[in-house]
Amino acid sequence: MATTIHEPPQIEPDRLPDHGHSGNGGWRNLVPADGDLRVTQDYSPPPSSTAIWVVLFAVTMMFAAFTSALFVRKGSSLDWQTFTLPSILYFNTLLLVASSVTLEISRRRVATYMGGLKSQVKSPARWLYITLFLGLLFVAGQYVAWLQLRAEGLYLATNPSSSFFYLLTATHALHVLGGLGGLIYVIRKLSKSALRRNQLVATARYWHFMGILWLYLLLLLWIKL
Amino acid sequence: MAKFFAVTIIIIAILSAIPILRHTWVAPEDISTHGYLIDEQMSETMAEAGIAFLAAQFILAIFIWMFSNRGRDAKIKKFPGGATGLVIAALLLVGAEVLALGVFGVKAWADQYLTPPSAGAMPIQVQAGQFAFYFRYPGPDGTFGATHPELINEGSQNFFGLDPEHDPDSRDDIVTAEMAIPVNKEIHLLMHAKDVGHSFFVRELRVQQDFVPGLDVSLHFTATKVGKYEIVCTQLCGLGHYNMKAYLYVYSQEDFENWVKKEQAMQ
Amino acid sequence: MRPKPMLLALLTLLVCPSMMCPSLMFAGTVSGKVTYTGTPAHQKPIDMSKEPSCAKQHATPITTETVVSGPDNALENVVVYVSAGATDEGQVPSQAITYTQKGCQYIPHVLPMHVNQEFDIVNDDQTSHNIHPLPKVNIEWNLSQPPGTAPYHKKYDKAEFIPVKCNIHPWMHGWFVVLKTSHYDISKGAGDFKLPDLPPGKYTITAWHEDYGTQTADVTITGNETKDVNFTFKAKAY
Amino acid sequence: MHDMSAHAAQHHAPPTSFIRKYVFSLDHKVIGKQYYGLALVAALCGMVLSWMMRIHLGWTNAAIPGLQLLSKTGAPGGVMTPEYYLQLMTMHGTIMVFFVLTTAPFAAFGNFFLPIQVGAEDMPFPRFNMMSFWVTFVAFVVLMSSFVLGDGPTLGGWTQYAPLNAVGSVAGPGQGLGVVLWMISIALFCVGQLLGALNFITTTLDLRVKGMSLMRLPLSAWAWFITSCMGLTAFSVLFPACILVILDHVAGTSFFVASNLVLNDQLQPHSGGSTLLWQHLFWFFGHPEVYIAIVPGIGIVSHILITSMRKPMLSQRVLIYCMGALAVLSYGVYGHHMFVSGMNPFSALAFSFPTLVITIPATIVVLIWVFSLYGANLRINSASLFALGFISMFVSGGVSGFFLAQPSIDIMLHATYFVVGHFHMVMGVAAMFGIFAATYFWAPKMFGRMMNETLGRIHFWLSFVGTYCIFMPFHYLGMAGNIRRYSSFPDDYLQPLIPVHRLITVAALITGAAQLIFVYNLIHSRFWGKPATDNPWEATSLEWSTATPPPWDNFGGKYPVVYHDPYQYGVKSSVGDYVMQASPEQVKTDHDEK
Repeated sequence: MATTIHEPPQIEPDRLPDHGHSGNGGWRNLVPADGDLRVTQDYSPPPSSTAIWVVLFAVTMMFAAFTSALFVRKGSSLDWQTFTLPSILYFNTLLLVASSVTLEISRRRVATYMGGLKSQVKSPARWLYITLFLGLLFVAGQYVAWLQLRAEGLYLATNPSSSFFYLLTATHALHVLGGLGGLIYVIRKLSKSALRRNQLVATARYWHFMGILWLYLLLLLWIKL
Repeated sequence: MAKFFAVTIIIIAILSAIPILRHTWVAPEDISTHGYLIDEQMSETMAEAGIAFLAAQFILAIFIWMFSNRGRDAKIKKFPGGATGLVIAALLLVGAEVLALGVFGVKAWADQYLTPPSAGAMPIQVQAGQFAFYFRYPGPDGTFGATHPELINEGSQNFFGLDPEHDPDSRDDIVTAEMAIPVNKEIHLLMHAKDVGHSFFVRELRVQQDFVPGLDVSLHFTATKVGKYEIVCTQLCGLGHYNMKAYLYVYSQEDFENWVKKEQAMQ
Repeated sequence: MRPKPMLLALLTLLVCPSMMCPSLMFAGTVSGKVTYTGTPAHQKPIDMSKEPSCAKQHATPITTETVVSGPDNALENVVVYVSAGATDEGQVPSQAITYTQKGCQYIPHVLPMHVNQEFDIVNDDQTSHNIHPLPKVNIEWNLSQPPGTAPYHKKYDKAEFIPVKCNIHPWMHGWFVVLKTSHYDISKGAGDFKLPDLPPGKYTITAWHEDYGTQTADVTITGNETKDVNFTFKAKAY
Repeated sequence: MHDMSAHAAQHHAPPTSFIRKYVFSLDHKVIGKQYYGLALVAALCGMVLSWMMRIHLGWTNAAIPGLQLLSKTGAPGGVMTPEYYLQLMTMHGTIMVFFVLTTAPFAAFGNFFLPIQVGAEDMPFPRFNMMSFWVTFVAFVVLMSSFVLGDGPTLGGWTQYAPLNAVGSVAGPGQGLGVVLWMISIALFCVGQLLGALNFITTTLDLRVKGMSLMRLPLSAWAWFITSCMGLTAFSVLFPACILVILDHVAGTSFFVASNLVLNDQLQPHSGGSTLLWQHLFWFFGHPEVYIAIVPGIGIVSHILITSMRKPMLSQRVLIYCMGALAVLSYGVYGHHMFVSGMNPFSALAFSFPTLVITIPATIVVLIWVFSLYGANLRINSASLFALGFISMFVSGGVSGFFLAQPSIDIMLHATYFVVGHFHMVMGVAAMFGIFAATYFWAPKMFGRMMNETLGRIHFWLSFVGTYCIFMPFHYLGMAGNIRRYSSFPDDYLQPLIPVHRLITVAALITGAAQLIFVYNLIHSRFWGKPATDNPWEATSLEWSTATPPPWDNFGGKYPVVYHDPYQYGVKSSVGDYVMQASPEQVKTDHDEK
């Protein structure tokens, strides 16, 4: 079979206790009390879908720290010089938003594809490639933005405002690159027909989060710089 | 073994309490107008914390004594009070204690930090640098000269970066390595950090405050007892931290004026 | 009986070309006096109460040594040296010199030395000192010296005027003057200095003071003579 | 991307090659042991450092033989210089807080036992788990390398206050390269712990076996779970903070260095940085870190006490809620480290109240422990002795918190030995006792051999009495106004206290030596100890229902099903006075929480 259809494991009610396996018995199911086993819904989410929220939380905390640093630093002295953001950033924003859309499309396609309705989907990977391309374009665009600032003589250490600009954009770009890695991984799995749905879902969540994070950063920089 | 352990705990608890009760090691006598609040707060807390400490250790020891190695078929009992009882007890006792301490604590804190210095307070600037304090009095003209960090030169004792050549205000500033204040007069201490973080601590004055580089903070206090006291740095500031100190002289009014004259002559 | 004079003569012949002979034949000397005009800044007394072990070594508090003046405007601690024209560059004097920390003071206040000349740093006090020279071209180091520990042996391989600080006692301040020549002297109490053993030639003599900067003078040594060169600095009131 | 190894995790093949088995192992049990080994090495380093510091504090001008080999400039002829004292002090603090108190109780035992206690085969992301250890290992190597690189380790203390940490080598030896290495090391450490937290959280939430509801998790598992949540929040804030400092050093930015700072008569080329910013960022991590060190201890000690008491705690839930409360509150109290730092005096009061309030859950925990002892049948052995010692220490160190929680009293006690005594007892010694208890309790399961009981008790007595002799006097010194972080006490005021310091030094040397007994016991028992049975303590939780030592997949391909609350003691069953979580046997009990 070309693809693996990943469905939640079905537990027959008459299943013997010692056949339960890890991954099951998560917080959703009722517990056997005093020896009689009363399993109602024996399914817990695959770890990756929990893990991705953990990752996103860590990333959020990190940027929260950077944000508070920015506010404190700006308030702590008068040496803050504002500058206008390179206009290419807005174009990059469009790219990232578009990439989120394309990823969502591909997620749907892959879902139907994996759902067995192959006839409806020619190549589910195409939209993934488009997303990947848009993502790379975004990072390249950010790089152009840095070049533009350098041309204006604004370097990392020139002024706290420029420091924070490079810091935030670079950190975000690195995380986007991480997301690109995830996309490549998904594409490889898909071509090997070894993709599991939650892998795609997790990657998608991460990617969308990168988009939202960028919108937030853009707003922050636009207000503060 | 268990009983021996129980006894050890009790002995340790008692031995730990003895120096406190006998006041073997206590802070030096308070010479400030606000210090008594802190001292009262201290002894109050000591009483409550001490009781909590002894009670906990004793009960622990007693239960260890009573309920250890009772043999395989000993009857397991449950504490009659149950968990809820304990939780409520803790909430009430500790809650009350916490509230009491917190509320009274505010008074002592507010007296030093939330009230501005009185108008007549005498301004003195203290600059902390690696690894010494230097003090500056405005001199007869009553104004501090402007400071120019780029002019700071410790070799020629220009610790504040004054520019007497162009700035008349700074010519009569009195810069000293020791701090002298008149007794029973409120002092408004303007704290400036020259390089890194330092702290200004006079045990007898019940005063401790960090210097914040880039941010000048101020303190106010009144000394009530003539004498010589030690000013120490309590914020790790580098290799000479252990040796960063100066002396505070509390003089009677006339002694203070003589001291000022003497220092003026040496400038 | 016979061989001895022979040997002596031989020895003289051998040694002559190298070092003794210039001084034997024409010992050119530059000497003079360093003075100042105007009124120098008041040297403030140093309060060492922070370091009792040092404070009690000085009956009357010592003052800063930025400007040390002698009788009739003599200026001390001025390093006078041949800045150009000398031929013996690179000859490192063998005798070791010491820089002593005593009574929370650097003795001497200004230590002139030859490039690559070894010098010892000694702590004579009952307290820890920290010696931190602040070079720009040489390698920076920062050492503490607890009481009773062995001296440090140090040297610098580039010519430079290096301010020296003690990171434990902020008032302690001194200078290392690292020179490319061995023809140097430091002005004494009467402001006098002496640069002996100069072979014939044109020389530039430079006088350096830590606060008043440098002055130069050109001299020509033709033979066995003593040239008199005086330097006069303008004192700063502050 | 983040679940690349999830599938492999649940069914990864038994390791074959030596490398895969022992070095780059994916097995959480091996990784746990690796963490334990790292912590052990780190603890010994930290202990030796504390010895040298204590000797120097007692006899300032004494030459410590061999010290000059460690650093010729730092200790000429073996006599410690002031800066070298501070450098050793910084390393002692950093090593102990990060590489011992965080790794041992949390990463080491958590890695080994959390998956087993929830009944899982392994962590969901074994590759991340492996990376987590090796990144931490590299972090340790980087930190230690600062002993030999540049002019030695940083002297800024484990809190690394700004701007001392950011102005560079002009501020003193070790403040250049030393600080950068410190920051890199800690940043790496954060990454390692974040990867660990990822695994711990997902393991607890998703990999529990059938029947293992959250309330049926053993208290130790709960402690590790709560700790991992704290670590996730704390380390993801410390990491960016370290990045900012590194930028201040290598890129010339001014995040923490204010304008017009003059060091060695040189005006610093920075402007406008905020000193307090670092303190806020650091303590937002720093205070939860204290609980990251102690909460696993609380859980482990409860777990061990219950087993030796032969009865459950008065209330499992209350203990869990209290640990949760400690975790949550710990983020609201960090400002009590900054009462006199120059921050707004009103915020000092704002931070003071939660700090006082946090004593309530702590008190409840202690009360539950103590009164659960009532009516117990306490089995005294090395493990339970250390667990009880933990309670005693936790109380002794805890009560001094009442003082430091109040800004007004902090004016007198801030930065004195009182603070040092406080945190050494409550997060240092107490946490160490937790680690020792855990070791004596779980070593049979980890290594398959019992540890020597006699040596264990000798170790306990020396440690218990010794640590009190060391750290109780610290409080007295503090009350007398003895400032911490002084490399010696030259001033007339502190002279009278020197005898106390010498007493402490002697106690410290003896107590430290006693720890070598433990190390010997550990190593000797590991190879020549008497073989352990599957369930030597007659305990109930899942780790005891599998083989000793557990097979590579923990339960030999069979998955336990949980029928009971974790602690069914004091009941009549076929095996004795307890029922294992995984046994379907029905017994009359009033403990089960439905």
